[in-house]
Amino acid sequence: MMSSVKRRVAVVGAGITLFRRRLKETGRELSFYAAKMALDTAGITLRDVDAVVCGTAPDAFDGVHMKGEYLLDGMGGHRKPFVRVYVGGGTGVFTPIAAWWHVASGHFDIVLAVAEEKMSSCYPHPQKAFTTIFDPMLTRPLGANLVWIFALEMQRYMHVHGVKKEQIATIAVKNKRNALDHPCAQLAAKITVQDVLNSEVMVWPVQRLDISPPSDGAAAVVLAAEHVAKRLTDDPVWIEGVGWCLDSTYWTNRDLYYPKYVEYAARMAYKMAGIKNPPKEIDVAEPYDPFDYKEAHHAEGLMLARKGEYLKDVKDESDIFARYGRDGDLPICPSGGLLGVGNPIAAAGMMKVCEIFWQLRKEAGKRQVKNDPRTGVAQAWGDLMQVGTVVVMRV
Amino acid sequence: MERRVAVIGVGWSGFAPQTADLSYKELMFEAATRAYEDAGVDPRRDVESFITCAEDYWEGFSIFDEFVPDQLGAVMKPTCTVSGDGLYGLAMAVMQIQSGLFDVVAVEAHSKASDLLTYEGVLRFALDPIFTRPLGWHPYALAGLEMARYLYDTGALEEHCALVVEKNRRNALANPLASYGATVTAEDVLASRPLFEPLKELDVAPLADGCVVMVLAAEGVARKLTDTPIWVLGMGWASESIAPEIRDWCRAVHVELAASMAYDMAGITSPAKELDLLEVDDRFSYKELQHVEALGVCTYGEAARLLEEGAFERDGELPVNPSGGCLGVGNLLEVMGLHKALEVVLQLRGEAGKRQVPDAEVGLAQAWRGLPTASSAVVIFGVEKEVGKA
Amino acid sequence: MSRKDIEEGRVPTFKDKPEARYAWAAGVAMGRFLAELKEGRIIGRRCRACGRVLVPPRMFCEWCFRPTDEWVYVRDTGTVLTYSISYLGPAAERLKEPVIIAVIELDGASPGIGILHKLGEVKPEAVHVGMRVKAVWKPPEEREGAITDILYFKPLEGGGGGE
Amino acid sequence: MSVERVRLPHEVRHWLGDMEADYVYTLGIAGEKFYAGLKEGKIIGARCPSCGAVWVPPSIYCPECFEELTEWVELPDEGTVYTFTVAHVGPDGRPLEEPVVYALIVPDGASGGILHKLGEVKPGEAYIGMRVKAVWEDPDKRKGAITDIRYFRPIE
Repeated sequence: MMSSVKRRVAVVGAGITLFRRRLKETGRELSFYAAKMALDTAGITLRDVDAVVCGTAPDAFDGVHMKGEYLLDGMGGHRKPFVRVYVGGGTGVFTPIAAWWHVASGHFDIVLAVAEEKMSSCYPHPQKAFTTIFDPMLTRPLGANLVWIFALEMQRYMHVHGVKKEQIATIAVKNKRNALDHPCAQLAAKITVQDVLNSEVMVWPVQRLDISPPSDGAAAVVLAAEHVAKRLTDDPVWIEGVGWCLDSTYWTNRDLYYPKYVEYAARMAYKMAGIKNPPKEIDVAEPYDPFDYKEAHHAEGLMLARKGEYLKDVKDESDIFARYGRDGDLPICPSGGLLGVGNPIAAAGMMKVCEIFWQLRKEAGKRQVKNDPRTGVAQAWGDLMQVGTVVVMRV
Repeated sequence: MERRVAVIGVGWSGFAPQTADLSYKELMFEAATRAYEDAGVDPRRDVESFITCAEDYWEGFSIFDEFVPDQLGAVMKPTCTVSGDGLYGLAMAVMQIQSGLFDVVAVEAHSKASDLLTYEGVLRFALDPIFTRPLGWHPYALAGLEMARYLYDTGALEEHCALVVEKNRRNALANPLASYGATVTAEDVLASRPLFEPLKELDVAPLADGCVVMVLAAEGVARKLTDTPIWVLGMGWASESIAPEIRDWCRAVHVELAASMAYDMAGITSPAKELDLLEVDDRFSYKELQHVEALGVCTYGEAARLLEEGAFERDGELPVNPSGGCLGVGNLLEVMGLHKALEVVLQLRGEAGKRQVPDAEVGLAQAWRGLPTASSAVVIFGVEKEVGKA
Repeated sequence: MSRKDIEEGRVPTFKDKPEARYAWAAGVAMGRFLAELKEGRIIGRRCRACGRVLVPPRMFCEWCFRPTDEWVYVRDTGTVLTYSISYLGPAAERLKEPVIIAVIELDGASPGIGILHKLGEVKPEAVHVGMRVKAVWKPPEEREGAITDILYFKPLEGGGGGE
Repeated sequence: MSVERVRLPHEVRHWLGDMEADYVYTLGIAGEKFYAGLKEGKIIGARCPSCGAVWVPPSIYCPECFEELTEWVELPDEGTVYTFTVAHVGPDGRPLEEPVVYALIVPDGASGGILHKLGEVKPGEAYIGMRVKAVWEDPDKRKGAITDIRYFRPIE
């Protein structure tokens, strides 16, 4: 496996829209803005694009069956090879992975990858759509809502490792504060650990400020084969590792304290990128953070910290910034993450890939991390706490 | 330049108007078991990546991906969903192998249409909610509009479309996987209930359940595992906007583009001569004629005449849908294309029984994504002796 | 743009609701599981290759990729593996009384093999990982072959706590 | 393959459910322009600065050039039938009492077209290439919806 990847693939452009709870634009229009921005920054037009890959999560959000087909002309797919890939919440990072194999296989030189979500169409709240992610015979009859399963996972993580809510809340503080510098952010704020702990209890141990908000938005990247990338830009950002892994449907038959599937996905990507010691070799990371505990969970799955130890030395806000702030030991979610920028599912994952692209190009402005990053990793997660998707990028 | 990729195992299950005794998981498990047995692989050890093709509203789940790994042997492996026809999944698998990432990949697609009580309601939900859905039309109205313009531009007649139904339902009688084999005459079709004139009830393929799993492998592995690899010589896919207003209603441009990509890859310059059989999407009778033309085996307007002359019969010059097509086997939702690929593989292996096309060496499978889309995929398969050609 | 903008008609919209209804075939494994619930029993499947007893049952073992071999009744008592206290209903509406949910490893199933259900007859603050619980069933005449034939799990008397 | 199957009819079991929820779609930038236009009795398209096409229904991007479209253009409410069908079936799949003619009408000068009903014409009399004109709802009854055009009728 992975013995013979020969063709190098680079990211050469990225685009993103505002992330907001409700936007007036249709999903096709949001897709267009993100795609157009990505093409513009790559210095190309749609005519140069050989194929389009679409990423978007449940049809039940936008309220359109075969949503990829609906979005396709806004994504630039009219009269092009166009395909939609889908791994639940992991889709945003998986979309550039699929675009990567389009190029790496030798079939295409320039591929546009676009991710979109318009969660406000489901009314009054997308939770109604979320309930249909559950098994209709086993879970839906119990009156399940989406937060249930994450609360169960968070509890298990805290229980096994003895991690405290106060420690986990520092992640929300960090990411919402980081997002103050993101021009597209929906929920940037200066908050404290106490604010998180005092916020409304949703599904204990998950409270209001532990969660990223539903959102509308789109994001896009342009991928190019080496010979084209070098022609288009002096600063290509190479995709050097891709990995993904799906665990069993039967999540009540697995121990939720550790996302082994993220570890497997990371191992696949690291092996391809030749990374042997992730915390030493990775300079900036965007693990998926739809809930604050997920950043810790996923950083451990990415082997950036040992199991249960991501927050070992983090007692308060100053600790988290010292360890994982933009000028910390290992900057984590400098974008502001889903907690701060917002969570239009697939677009949020793609936002993380865009962020690593900008960070490695030193184009992140006020969000720029201070450690002269050469290697970054973006990761997303989804389905029934089941899938990990990982991309390693380098300059 | 690219690594060569072959189909080394195929498996199927279901293929009936309903499969009430099996859950979709059990249906998939049966097809997967057959495919791995056929390929001689252990999925837990040998298959490195899995692709499933599904759309949420067909299934009744959001994120159907969640419910697929266990019954495919895919747990804790690279596994993903392609929201598209099985042929798209197959194309993704080929690229995963050609990128150098994997040597062996499995592709699955299925229809559990019998789980879905409101097929037409779900189809309506695929229409653009801003410009198309507010009209309050049944989605088949778009097929009626397209058929009318297609007949107008090409000069083909409703009678020709009826002949497609007659041929495919008759072909289906020789196919054990076909649910809708029947001796229906063109007159019967013409006399059937009008839906959206010129479209009539018997011009529409009825739904069926089924599941297909295929195992693909890179050349080196394929040669070790099988004596009868069926090579993927070419593949292509393309889309046009979902907006019905901006399409060409006679030509299936998406099929033309997909075919041209596939022919380029396969080095095919004269498809009518180089292809031995076609399995094309005939969800509506007129689509068979339109798709055959879009594939470039004849010009627009010629398919009706060739059909009349018997060229598309199983023993004709260029057999089209020897399986019985969608009209005879059923509308199989996302396994439509993978079923067509299965038929081509069986034909090229010489395992098609009573419906065997003699000396078939190169075959093409094409699937459209159905209403209201203008998206299609094409895959061309060949037997061993095609090495030089590809 | 806010929800009010939509509700007060300041933003033009199109409203719709899909017609999307299903009758999923339960199949061999879930069909039997549901039928057994109606009888007040919980059934799993054993895979002889890995030895695991799987609940909910399936006709295939996802680790070994082979058919599972036999039906096995498991007990309606078990241990809480993880739990949470939900103040939200299925459409994100606020609940007055929270619902306590848990993953419960059933006695007789393999270690770590749990099912999702509710807990009852217990105060939220008394719930803990490792708690021993027992199913409270609907009266037989009200059962319909559904996961809700079990009303909830309650603390097992004398079951004690601890890990 | 499973080692066991369901054989007896009464052991076949189904579970009922749905994926039905309420949806509210914002019309988007182009959709708002189009429907606001209908309310005023106008058919609005969007002109592509690159290829010059005037797309109807309008879009904020040219599907062919992928240029952003910001010029909104009023189109004539007369055009040509590009294709039509005689509908015998309603949206729910049930037979209609009277057949209705649906058509794609291309307003003069437009790329794309408008899907709508034909009126004041018998099903057997419609033809491709027929010249038609919009019959508008009374101004005070218009709602900014596709029904602000009642139907298209033949000219002459």
